[in-house]
Amino acid sequence: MSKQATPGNVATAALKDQSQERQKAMIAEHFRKLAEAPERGEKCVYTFVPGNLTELIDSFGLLPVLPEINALQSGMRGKSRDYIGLAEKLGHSEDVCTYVKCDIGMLKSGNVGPTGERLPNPDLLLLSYTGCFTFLKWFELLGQEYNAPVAMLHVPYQGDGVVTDSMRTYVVDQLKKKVIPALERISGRAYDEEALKERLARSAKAEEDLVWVLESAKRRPSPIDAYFGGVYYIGPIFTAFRGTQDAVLYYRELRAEIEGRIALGKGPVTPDGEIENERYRLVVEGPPNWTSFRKFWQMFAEEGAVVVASTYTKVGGVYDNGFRHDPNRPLETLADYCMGCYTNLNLPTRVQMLERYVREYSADGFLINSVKSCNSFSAGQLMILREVERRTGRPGGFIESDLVDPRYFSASNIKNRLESYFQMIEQKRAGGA
Amino acid sequence: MKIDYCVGIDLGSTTTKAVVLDGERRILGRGITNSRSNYDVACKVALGEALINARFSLIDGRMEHDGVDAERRRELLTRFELAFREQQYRSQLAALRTSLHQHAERLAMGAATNAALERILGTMEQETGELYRVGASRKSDFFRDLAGSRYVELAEAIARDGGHAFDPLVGLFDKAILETENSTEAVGTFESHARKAMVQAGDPALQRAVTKVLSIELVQRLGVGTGYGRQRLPFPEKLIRSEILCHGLGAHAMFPGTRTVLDIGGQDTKAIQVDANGIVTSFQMNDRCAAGCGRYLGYIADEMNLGLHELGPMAGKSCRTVRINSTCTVFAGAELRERLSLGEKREDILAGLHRAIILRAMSLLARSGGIEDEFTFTGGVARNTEAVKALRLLVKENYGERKLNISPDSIYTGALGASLFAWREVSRQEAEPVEVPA
Amino acid sequence: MKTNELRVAGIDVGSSAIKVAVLRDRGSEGAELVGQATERLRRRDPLDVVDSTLDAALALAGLRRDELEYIATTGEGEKVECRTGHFYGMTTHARGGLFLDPEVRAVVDIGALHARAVLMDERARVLGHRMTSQCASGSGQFLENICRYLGVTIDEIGPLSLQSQKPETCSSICAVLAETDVINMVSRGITIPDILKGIHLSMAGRYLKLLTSAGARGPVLITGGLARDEGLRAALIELVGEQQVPVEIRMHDNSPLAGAIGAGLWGAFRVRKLSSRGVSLSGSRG
Amino acid sequence: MTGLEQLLGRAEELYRDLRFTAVSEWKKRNGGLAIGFMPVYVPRELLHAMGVLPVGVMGAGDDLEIIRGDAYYQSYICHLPRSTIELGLNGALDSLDGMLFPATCDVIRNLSGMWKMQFPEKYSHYLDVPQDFDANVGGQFYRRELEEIAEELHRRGARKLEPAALRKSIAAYNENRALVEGLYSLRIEEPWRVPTHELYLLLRAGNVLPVEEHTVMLRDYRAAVLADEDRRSMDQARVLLAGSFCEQPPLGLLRTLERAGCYIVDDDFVQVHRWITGDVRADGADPLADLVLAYLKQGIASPIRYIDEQVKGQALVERVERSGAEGVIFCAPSFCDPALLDQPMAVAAIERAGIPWTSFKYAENTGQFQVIREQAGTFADSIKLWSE
Ligand SMILES: Nc1ncnc2c1ncn2[C@@H]1O[C@H](COP(=O)(O)OP(=O)(O)O)[C@@H](O)[C@H]1O
Ligand SMILES: Nc1ncnc2c1ncn2[C@@H]1O[C@H](COP(=O)(O)OP(=O)(O)O)[C@@H](O)[C@H]1O
Ligand code: SF4
Ligand code: SF4
Ligand code: SF4
Repeated sequence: MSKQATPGNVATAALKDQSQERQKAMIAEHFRKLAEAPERGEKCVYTFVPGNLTELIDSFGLLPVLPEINALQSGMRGKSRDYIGLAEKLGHSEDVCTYVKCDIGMLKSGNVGPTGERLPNPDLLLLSYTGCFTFLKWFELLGQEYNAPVAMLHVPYQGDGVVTDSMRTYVVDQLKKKVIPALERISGRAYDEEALKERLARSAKAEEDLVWVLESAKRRPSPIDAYFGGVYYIGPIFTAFRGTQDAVLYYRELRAEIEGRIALGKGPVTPDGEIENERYRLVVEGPPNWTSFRKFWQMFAEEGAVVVASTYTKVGGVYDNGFRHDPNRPLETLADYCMGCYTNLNLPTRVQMLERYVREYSADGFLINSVKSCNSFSAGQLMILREVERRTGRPGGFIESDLVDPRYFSASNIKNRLESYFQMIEQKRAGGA
Repeated sequence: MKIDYCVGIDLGSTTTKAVVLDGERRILGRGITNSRSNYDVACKVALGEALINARFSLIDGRMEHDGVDAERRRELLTRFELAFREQQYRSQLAALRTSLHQHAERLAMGAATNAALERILGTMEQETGELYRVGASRKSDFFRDLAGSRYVELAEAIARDGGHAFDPLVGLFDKAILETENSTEAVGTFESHARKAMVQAGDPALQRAVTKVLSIELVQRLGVGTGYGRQRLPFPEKLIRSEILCHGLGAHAMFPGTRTVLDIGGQDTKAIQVDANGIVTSFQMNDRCAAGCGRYLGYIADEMNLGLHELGPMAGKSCRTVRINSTCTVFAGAELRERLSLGEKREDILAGLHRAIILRAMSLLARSGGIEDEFTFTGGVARNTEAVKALRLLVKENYGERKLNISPDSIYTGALGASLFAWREVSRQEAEPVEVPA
Repeated sequence: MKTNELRVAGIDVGSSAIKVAVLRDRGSEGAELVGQATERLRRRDPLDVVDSTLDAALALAGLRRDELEYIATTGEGEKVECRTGHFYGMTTHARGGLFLDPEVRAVVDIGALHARAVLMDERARVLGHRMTSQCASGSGQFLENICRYLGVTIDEIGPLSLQSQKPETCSSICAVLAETDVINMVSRGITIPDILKGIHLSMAGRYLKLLTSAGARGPVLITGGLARDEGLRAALIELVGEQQVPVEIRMHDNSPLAGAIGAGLWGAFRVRKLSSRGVSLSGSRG
Repeated sequence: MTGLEQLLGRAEELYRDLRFTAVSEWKKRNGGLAIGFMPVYVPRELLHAMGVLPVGVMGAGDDLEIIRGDAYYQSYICHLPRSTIELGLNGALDSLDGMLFPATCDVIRNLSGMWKMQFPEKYSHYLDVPQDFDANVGGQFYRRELEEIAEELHRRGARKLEPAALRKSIAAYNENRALVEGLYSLRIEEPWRVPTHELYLLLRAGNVLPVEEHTVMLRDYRAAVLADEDRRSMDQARVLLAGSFCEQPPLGLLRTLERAGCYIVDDDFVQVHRWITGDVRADGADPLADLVLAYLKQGIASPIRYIDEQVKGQALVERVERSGAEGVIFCAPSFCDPALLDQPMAVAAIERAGIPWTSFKYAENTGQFQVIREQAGTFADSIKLWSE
């Protein structure tokens, strides 16, 4: 595995916790399995992070590949500029989501994954289309590239802020009539509900610990950074591991470590050392930038700014409102999970969630990182900003960048805005006192 | 005698502004110069100009103290200032001449070029007196613009007569002006110009006051910097403040009732909301596209061969505003030509351009939280009457009656804010003297 | 006059200059450029400059206006009164490019405000093209502005850029913000050649992207005003090598005239085509 | 003034009227609800059957100055939602009793939530049309979705949804659709008779007029152009314009294309008129089921629909053949994800078929057309110079 290949590595530069070692090993193992899959005759399913059906896929003995994660990793490894450039040369518009272009560029450059090993071609494209219309196009594109079958799972949007029976029935119907048969076809195995249930039970356990970890940020000082650090914590739940024993162990370990930090009254660990003086507590909305992830984090850490809650860490599932995978209603619970992911919530619900975070996590303010790529996140964020500001009375900040397109990360511009924002909070405090 | 002051410097993309504040937080002087590639020099020149301005007001004060009546003071001071500026101009022109000849020599351009240069410079020198006659109008206060436009005109005339090719002459100027404006020596010193100007003005009361003021020592306590080139400002990091905060605080100091501030500078537009204490509560800036900022007007002025301050009045003559949707700065010239060729009138197009700029600003304002009472318009573009007119109209249409503050000194708002921060820093350091910055 | 010969003029009304080409066209036996003139606009009304430029070119060709069979305009030339017909920019640059260098199957036309990559076949039929958008970043005008800041004349840009040792990348997408970037660079002590080369490289990157996304291969001719800029050409060639793009960048002394030449040639083409159908164009001139 | 001029004048007036006076007048006369809908498709028949006036809201074109709309959207989001918000905020949509936001893209989806927050007193609903086209799966879901909407509208004062009324409405829209289709066919045969900027205005009129009135307008227009002796054929290139299905190009752009030498012989404008191909069954026992089925089985290929097991772009190639277009112009709004993500696949299909194409982007308020004119002109030149 190359040096900066995984998120795990960045964090361990400062402190090698056991949980991080475990995560690293899990990821390495997964990519090794993927690389070997063609030889060993193992089949793999490409699918998306929000609303991913990892437990179901795993119960068929199939391996998941998540193109979003590959794109993110390409961004972190400094490859995305070339990949995106290549895709644009091939006729993809400058205006559209760079995850897609990054993935297409990677595919056209030999499909070498984050660990330097070649990724297997998909045997099935599971288009679990949750929270983002771009997914649709993405897999239509991949479908043409690989000539692979596509299984469509249309996950209805919570347009009115609720999940209705009709919506649930629709998803379960599709699972039964479309998705499961497709998985059966390519795996050659029959659907095994018991196997699924076992995995769902393990998911619930891991989810319990994950929520505990994320909520530990309610303390002062917060022992974790729930955004920059948070993206590492959600890794195993997001990606290929939910429902595995590895994930259960990872979160148990992580929880123990955080408990240790709390006992010592310590703040979060960053790549540049520990934050000793928590000066600003922030809630962040929107995905981070991956191409300058470390620089981006630094801009916060240097100022003693700690993110105590973030919405991005909920795109792979919102658990802190009580939802857990329920082995007793296997398909229904999968449906509820899919429909409950953050980007599948309507804007009023997103505002409520942010408002709650600002209050429950005693934040000094909240900040939006608006990414050019993602309309699903970004369209409406300016209104979210004003609404949350109005409801909480805490100052909001707004910065713009992109997920993996380095052309849209202007360090000086972001720093300028962040500095002004922090100085504003500071001034407001001084004025208020 | 000795006066302590703090200075705030706003290094903008177009202009560099300095405000000098005494211990009572009173404005002693303001200075402005065009920004240039040598940031150090830009700051020094702006500060120098502010100190000159400070001394002018001290001279005025002195004369008042000596019992000279207001009418006479105004007259004397105008004469003195013009004479002073004339001296400054001559000194810069001399530096420019040297530089031009050096470049011509280096490029081995030959005798014809030298002759052409002398024709141009000779004329310019001759005209200097007229340029600074009482009541004469000037295109700009910056040497670069003043000398530049005249030089180009004269070069064009020479080219028309077949005396010398145009492009190389302009090329020489572009090189020489860079050198001239990046040297602090070229402007000369206050004292030497003042002494000459004092003699030129030839009035005993004035001479007494000038001599007196020349003996006053102005002592800088601290300087705080802000502005576009903030990452590279010649100030220690601790003494740099964000532009947003400076504009907020500056506007508050000028108009304590201000709640919303709009600043349109050369390359950026900022909409800022402040509370009753001048504390910024939210702000918005234009993103990575500079469309619709002040520089846009600069291009237009160049294209029409007008001075910046002539744009507004010309647009003011329009009775039919043309709709313009694109404000890409670089396309400004092309858009203008296209519209002209479609038969639209210059003033109507100009009115449309101004409205387009303000429309963009309205979006940012809306984004930052709307327009509250009172509303202050700052930055260079606030000097443009047509921009102000368009703003008034749109504010009224969309937000109803709002008190709109505009000061002739609005371009100094950021620098004023910075100078206030400088005094705050002085007080802070006095409170905890251990933390003196390096 | 040879029987099969047509005398035509092409007028390229650009945003920064008027370019005129006068040609003698002998159909399948080829054509010859017999007169040309370029006049920078310098803020004058283009229509005022057209006449004098056309006359200058005609004088060189030893022809009178009424001896011309076709006056073709291109660029912003739709309003030129003396025209017989108008052709659009990419059509004419393709034709002009092919005339100047019969081996090329693509041109990249770089003018004051826009850049475009045009693909064609062996008869100069346009097969595809890509153009820069409404944003003026990376155009000739942009380069001119930067030069004013640097105290460099247009003709010096190329030679200076060639001297660069360590080009400085220019990050701004926007041409206006780039001005500040450039000032910033000067303040950091970056040399003028390095700045210019940096800008050339970033411009070249854009143009190359246009070319590759249009699908260009083989020899490509630079046309338009910026073809005069050797620094830009060098940067393009350098990037082509670096990115291993399968094109070969070429230049011709008359590249800036390509639009005018192409317009003239298409004019002759139309005359022949129409006369083969028995249509005469005489009298259609204003 | 001739009848044709009058008719077109009326259509243009409706198009330019950003305050939707036609809608408030209709309400004064009829007293029913008026419900706005965003592009691309809603089942207008259902609304009509309940006495509701469906009103297509397609942004605000190039006439409206955006003052507050930009406060809701970053620069890298298309223009349509900001002008729609602007219309909402300046009271232009006050005559509407609610809004439907069909599942088109993430922008419109999120706009539905913004609408709820901004105008809490009004009905606003995200219409989640299925991407599963199985009658027993997606069909069931869609039916429940429509029933819910009908119930909610009834609660808010609309007539109850009755099968008989629905059947009549289906018939009314069938007739209207056939007339639209007829004009499209006429344009294919004789493009000089039906200039696109006129046809476009007629389509837009259908956004605000009750279907019966619109049908009359279409019929009158057809008769008038067929009788117009002054319309003559010119030497222009025939092109298909693809990608403008949501945010609409400004009228100036269409005129620019026509002036630059193009006959537009097929397009994607105001697609709600053409979304369903052919007739919806109007005499079935369960007309709601027929409406759902038409959506599932008779819908056109569009970037906003998931295309199952078909070669992407094939439908476009077929349209080119049907319309006799000599080339395709991809003309999409800037930042329009569905259109722009689809484009490479469509281009691939077009290229495989050897059809020339070009592309550019616009915003509904684009004011400068030089670049577009150059491109379209060159495209038309290349087709024209080498025709025969
Ligand atoms: N006298 C004037 N009359 C009209 N406009 C002016 C005048 N002086 C400056 N401006 C405008 O102000 C802009 C510069 O504003 P400024 O606030 O100095 O910008 P920056 O801080 O970016 O240097 C110029 O681009 C010009 O449009
Ligand atoms: N020697 C040169 N080096 C660099 N740029 C040049 C040179 N000569 C001309 N140019 C540039 O070429 C541009 C004009 O190109 P042209 O194709 O004539 O444009 P247009 O047709 O729009 O007028 C100008 O912007 C000018 O700066
Ligand atoms: S648009 Fe957003 S959610 Fe969709 S693929 Fe791109 S980044 Fe992911
Ligand atoms: S060049 Fe024009 S459109 Fe492009 S970013 Fe700059 S100001 Fe904006
Ligand atoms: S124009 Fe495109 S991106 Fe914008 S709302 Fe319509 S479909 Fe969505």
